[in-house]
Amino acid sequence: MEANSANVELQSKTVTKTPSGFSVVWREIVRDKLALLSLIFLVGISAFVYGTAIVLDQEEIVKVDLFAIYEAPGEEYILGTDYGGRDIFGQLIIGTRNSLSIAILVTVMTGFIGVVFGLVAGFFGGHIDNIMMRVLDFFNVLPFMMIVIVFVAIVPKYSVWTFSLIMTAFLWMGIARLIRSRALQEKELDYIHAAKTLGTSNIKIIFKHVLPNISSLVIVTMTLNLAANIGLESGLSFLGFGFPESTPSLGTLLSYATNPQTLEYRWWIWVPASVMILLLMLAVNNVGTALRRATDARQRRG
Amino acid sequence: MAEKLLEIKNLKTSFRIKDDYFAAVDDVSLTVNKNEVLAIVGESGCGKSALAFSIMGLHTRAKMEGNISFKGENIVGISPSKLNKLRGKNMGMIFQDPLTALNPLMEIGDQIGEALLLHNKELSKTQRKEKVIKLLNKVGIPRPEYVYEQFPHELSGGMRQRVVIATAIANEPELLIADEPTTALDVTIQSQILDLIKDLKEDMDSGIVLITHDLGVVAEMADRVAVMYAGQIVEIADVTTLFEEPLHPYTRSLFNSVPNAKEAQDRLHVIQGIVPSLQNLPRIGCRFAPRMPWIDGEAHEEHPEMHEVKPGHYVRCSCYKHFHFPEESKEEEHHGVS
Amino acid sequence: MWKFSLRRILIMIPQLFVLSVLLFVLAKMMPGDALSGMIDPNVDPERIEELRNQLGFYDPWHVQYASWVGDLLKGDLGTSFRFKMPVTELMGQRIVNSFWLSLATLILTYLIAIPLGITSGRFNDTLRDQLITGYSYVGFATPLFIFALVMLWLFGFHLQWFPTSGSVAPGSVPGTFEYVMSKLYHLLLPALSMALISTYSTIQYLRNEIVDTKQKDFILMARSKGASESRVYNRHIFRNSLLPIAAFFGYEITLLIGGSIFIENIFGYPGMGQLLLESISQRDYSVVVGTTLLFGIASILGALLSDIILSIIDPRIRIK
Amino acid sequence: MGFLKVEDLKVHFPIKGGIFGRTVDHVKAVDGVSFSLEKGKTYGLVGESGSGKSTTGRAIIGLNHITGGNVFFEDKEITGVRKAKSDIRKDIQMIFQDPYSSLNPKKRVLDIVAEPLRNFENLSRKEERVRVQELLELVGLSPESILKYPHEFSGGQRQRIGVARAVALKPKLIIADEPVSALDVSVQAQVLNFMNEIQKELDLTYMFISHDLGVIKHMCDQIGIMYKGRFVEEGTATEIFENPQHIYTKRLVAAIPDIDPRKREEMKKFRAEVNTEYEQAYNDYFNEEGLAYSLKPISETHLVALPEKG
Repeated sequence: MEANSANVELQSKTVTKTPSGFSVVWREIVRDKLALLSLIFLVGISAFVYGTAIVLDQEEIVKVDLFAIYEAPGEEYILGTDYGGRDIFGQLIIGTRNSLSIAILVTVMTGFIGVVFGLVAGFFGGHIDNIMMRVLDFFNVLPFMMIVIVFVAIVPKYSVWTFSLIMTAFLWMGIARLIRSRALQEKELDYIHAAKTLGTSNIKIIFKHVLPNISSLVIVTMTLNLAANIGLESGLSFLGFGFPESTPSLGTLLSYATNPQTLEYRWWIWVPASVMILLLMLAVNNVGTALRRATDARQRRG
Repeated sequence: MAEKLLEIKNLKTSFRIKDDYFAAVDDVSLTVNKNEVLAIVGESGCGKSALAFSIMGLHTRAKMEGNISFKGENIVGISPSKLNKLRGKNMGMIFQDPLTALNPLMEIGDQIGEALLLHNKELSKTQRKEKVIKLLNKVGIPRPEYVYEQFPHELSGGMRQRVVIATAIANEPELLIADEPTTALDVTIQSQILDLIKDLKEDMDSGIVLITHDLGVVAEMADRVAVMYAGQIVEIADVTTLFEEPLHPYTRSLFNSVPNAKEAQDRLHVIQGIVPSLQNLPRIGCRFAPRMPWIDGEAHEEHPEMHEVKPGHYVRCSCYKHFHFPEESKEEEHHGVS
Repeated sequence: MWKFSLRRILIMIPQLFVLSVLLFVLAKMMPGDALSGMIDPNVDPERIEELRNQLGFYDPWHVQYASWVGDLLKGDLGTSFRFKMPVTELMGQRIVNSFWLSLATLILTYLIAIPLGITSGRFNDTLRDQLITGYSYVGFATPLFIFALVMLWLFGFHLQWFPTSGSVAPGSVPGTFEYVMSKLYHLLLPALSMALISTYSTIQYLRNEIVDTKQKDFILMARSKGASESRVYNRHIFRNSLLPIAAFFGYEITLLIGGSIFIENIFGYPGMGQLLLESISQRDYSVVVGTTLLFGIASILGALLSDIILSIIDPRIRIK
Repeated sequence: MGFLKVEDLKVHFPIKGGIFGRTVDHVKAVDGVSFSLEKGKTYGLVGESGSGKSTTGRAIIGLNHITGGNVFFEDKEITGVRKAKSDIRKDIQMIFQDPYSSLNPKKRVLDIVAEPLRNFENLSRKEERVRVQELLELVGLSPESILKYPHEFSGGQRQRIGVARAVALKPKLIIADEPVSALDVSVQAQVLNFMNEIQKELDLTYMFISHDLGVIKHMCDQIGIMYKGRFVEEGTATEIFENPQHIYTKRLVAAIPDIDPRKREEMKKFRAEVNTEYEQAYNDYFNEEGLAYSLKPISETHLVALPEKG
C-alpha cells in the first residue's frame, strides 16, 4: 500500500526533482514558516549581539558596583543588576555572543574531526575501521558531563580555548559515527567502484565523490549539534565549569538562580538568559530540522 | 463451463500525488475462473502490482472505484472485518521478496500458524503445530520440525519463498494472488517454485492471478494472459493464442524485444521512448500511440475500447490492424533526452 | 548468544583498563595528594616527606599505577579530607539516593514515552501526532537545567507542592512508612523534571520505527493473512518496534549520570552527582576520583547491558 | 598468446568469528578459475547468485583482492594491480549493474564522463568538453545533455552514460557486470543492441557477466558456467545450449522457461528427468565439499568439469 504508492511517487520525482544544492534547501526553509522565522531571528540576534558587543565595554560591565546590587529593571538598568551590581542586559548581550561563539567553534572543530575520522574509518574499513571504532567506543561510553567537569577542574591555565578543546575532545564521536556509517554505505555503491576502475585515487574519491554525497548530512548534523552545544556550554557554565568567571555567559547568569532568593524573587537575573537560551536552541533546531527535511526529499533519488 | 471465481469490472485505483489523484489501474475488467491461472504481464510501472494489491484490499490510501466481485460478492469498499474474513481464508497472496515478506523477529512456525489461528479458532495449539508441519512438508521444506522454530534469516531465498507460499495456502484459499513470486530467485529455484505453485493449484482447485514481467514464466504457467500497459489491459487471450498470434502493437513489440534462449535473433526490437510516469500518462486516446510514431494517427480510436477479435481474445484500440514494425533503416533509436 | 556476550565482555576489559589509566593520570594531575589533607602545621615537613617516601610517591609510575589499581580492587579509594572518612563509605550513602532517583526517572520516562511514541507512530501525521512530536521536540530543545529550575520555581517555591531540597524530611526514622513516603515525595519532582525532558529520543525512536515498520512487506503479508488492524499493530508492529527500546535501557545510564549532576545540584538532592560537584569545588580529590571511577564503570556496564539485551531479543544477532 | 588470460584465480573472503573475531574460515567466492578471452569476442560468465561470477570480474579489474592465481592481459601480468594510475585502468573498463548507483548523483554528466579523461589525459577545458560531447553522441545521447544530472535520465539512458564513461579512454576490454538486469525488457533490448553496435565500432572485447541465460545466449560467443566459485563447463553458445555435458549445466538450461506454451508438458517431463539425473549423479560430478572438479576438454572449444575418474 504505502510502499507501493511511495514507489509511484518516487518514479514521478525522479523526473522532476533537481539535486542541486541551495535552491531546494532555500525553498524548503521558505516554505516552512517557522524555520524562516527562526532563521530571521538567528540572523537578527547574531547581528545585534556581535554588533553591540563591539561598542560595549566588557571590562565596564563586569566591574563590581556595590552601590547597585540587585537593582530591579528600571531606567538606569533595563534588566536590573546582579549581586555585584553588574548590568544584566550588558551581560546578556556579551553572554549571548560568547555562548554563540564557543558553540560555533566547538561545532566546527567536532565537525572537522568527526568528518575526517568517520570518512577514513568508513571508507577504508577493515582493520583501520576496527581500531578506530574501538577508540570511538571508549570515548562514547564516558559520561560526557562528568568527564568534562573533572577536566575543567584540574586543567592548569584554564581559558576559553582550553574549555573549547576539552568540549571538542569529548563531543566528536556522534558525528564521526554517523559519517562512518554513511561512508560505509556509500563506498559500496557502484559509482565509487567505477571511480576506482577509472583510475581515480582514494583521496580524490573520498573528497570528490563521497564527501559531496554526504555533505547534506554533515550540514544537517552540524546544525543540530550547534543547538546542542549551546545547551551544553550554558549547562557547564551554569554548574561553574564553563567560561572562566570573568567572562559573562548565559549559563553563568542562570547559575545565580541556584540561590533560592534569586530564583524566587529576582526573576530579571535568570529569566532573560533562560529565554535567550531556549530561543537560540529552538531556532537553530528549527533550521536544522528544515534542512533535514530538504535533504531527505533529495536523498530519495539524487 | 468454467466457474467464475473473481470478476473485476471497470476497476480504477488512484493514488494521490500532491493534490491530485492519478489512476495507476485504469478501467480494468477481467475474470478469473476456478482452477485457472490468469497471468498479468507488463513492465514496471504498468500497474500490475497495484492491481494485485487492489484485489487483496491492501491499498490503504488509494481511491478505488469500480467492482471486484469475489464469488458473486462485491469486495470494493466492504468493512475491514468482512475483508479480513476473506483474506487468508478465501484469498491468499504470495509476495515478490520472501525476505521482506516475513517478520524477521518471529519464528517460521508462528508466522504460518498465524494464518491458521485467524481463521480457525477451534484448533488447539498442538493441532495447529501439526498442521503447520504438514504445510511445510507440502511445500517441500525438508526437516519441517526444525524449520518450525527457525527465523527467516536462517533460510535460503527459495526456502523463504516456500514459507511464504505455505502461509498463503494455509487455509486452502480459492484464489491465490502471486505477485512476481520468482523474480527474486535464481532460475533453478524459480522452476521449482513454479512447479510447486502449479501442483498446489491442481490440488486445491483454486484460481491463480500471476503477476509477472517474464514472458517465459507466462508461457510456463498461464492458462490465459492479460497484457497491461500504462494502467490498462491492452490484450487478453488464452496463452497459446497470445504467443502464436499476438495482436496489440505493445504485445508484439514486447515479444520481439526479449532475447530468447531457444532461438537466435540478430537484433532485438526496441520500443521507442520511455514508459511514461504516472503523472504523465496520456489519458486520452491510445496510450501506446506515442511509442509508435510511424503509425498513422488515424489508425487509433478516439476512445480505445476492447474488441473481441475471436472468442476469448480481446484487443484494445483498432490500431493493431495497421501495425507493422518499422523498417530497419528507419528504426532510429531514441536520441537525446525526452 | 553466549559467544556474543563473552566477546562483548572481553571488549570491556580494555575499556576498563583505559578508564583506570585515564583516572590515574587525572589523579596524578590533581594538585595535592592523600597526605595534603593531613597536613598540619604541627607536623614536621621532614616527617611528611618520609611518609611520602614510604607510601611510594617517588616510585616509577607503573609501580604506582599497580599499587593504585591494587587498592581499587581491595575497595580502597582513599580518604576524603573534608569528611575525614573513607571514600567508599562516603559514596555508599550517596549511591543509594542516586540509585532511587535514577530508577524513578527511568520508570517515569518510559511511562510517558512509550504510550506517546506508540500513539504518535500509529497515527502519524494526525493532530495527535503533531502535538506529541511538538512536545518531544520542545523537550529536546530545552536544556535540562533550565527546565528543572522552572519546575523548582513553579512547584517548589511558588506553589509549594514539593520540597525544594534534600532526599528525606529531617527527623524521619529509617524503616518507617513515613520515611519511605518522604523519600518518594522528595524524589518525585527531580525525577519528573528529568523524565519529561529525556523522553525525546524514546518517543522519536518509537515513532520512526513504527512508521517504518508499517510500510514493510511483512505487514502487508500479515494483512493478507486476514489479521485485523489491531492484531497487525499489537503482534507485528509494536512488538518489533518496542524490542530495541529495551536495548537502549543500558545507554540511558550514561544520560542519567549527566542529568543527575544537574538535577541533584538544582534540587539539593544528596546523591553522587552532587557529591562530585561539591568535592571538585572543595578540592577533595580522592572523592572526585572515586565518583568518576564509579560513574565511568556504570556507563561501561550500561553499554554492555544494552548490547547483551539487544543480542537476546534480536534473533539475527542471537543465532550466530 | 591470448588477450586476457586468467590462471587458477582464487578470491577468498575471510569469515570472522569466535570470541576474538579472528578469521575462522574463508568463503571461497572464486576458487581456482582459469579461462581466456579472445580479442573482439564476447565471453559470457553465467551462474546463479553466489556462484562467484561477479567476484571474478571484479577481481580481474582490481576491485576485489586476489588470493591466488594470475591474470595476464596482452601477455603482461596484471594480477592484483591496485594502483590508481596504471595502464590496465585505461585498457580494461567496467559497466555496472545498477544504472542508478553507478553514476554519482551530485555530478553533472560532463564531470562523470570526463572523470577518466581527467585522470589520464591532460586536456584543456575546451578539448575535454568536445571529447565528452563526441562520446555522448557515440552512445546516442544529445551533446546538450552534458550539463544535466543523472536523475534527469531514464534507466536506459543512464546505462549509456555509464558506457560513454567506460569507453572514454578507448579501452580494449570491457567487463559488463549484469548490465541489463536492472532494466525492463524493452529498455534491455535497447542497451543490448547498442552494446553490440559499439563493439563493432570500437573493436571491443566484452566479458559479459549475467544470470540471464537468454541474454547470455544472445550476446556471447564463448560461455563459462560457474557454480560455487568454480567452472563446471565452458564452450561456445551452441555447445552449452544444445549439448550441455555437465549435470549442473543441463539442469540450468532446462530450468529456463520455454516460451512456447504448447511445449509445457514436454518441458515439465524433461525437467523432471534432468532433475532425477542431477540428484542421482550429484556425487559423481561434485567432490565431498560439493565443488566441481577441474575442467577437461571434450572438444577443441568445449570443456567440462567431469569426474576425476573419467
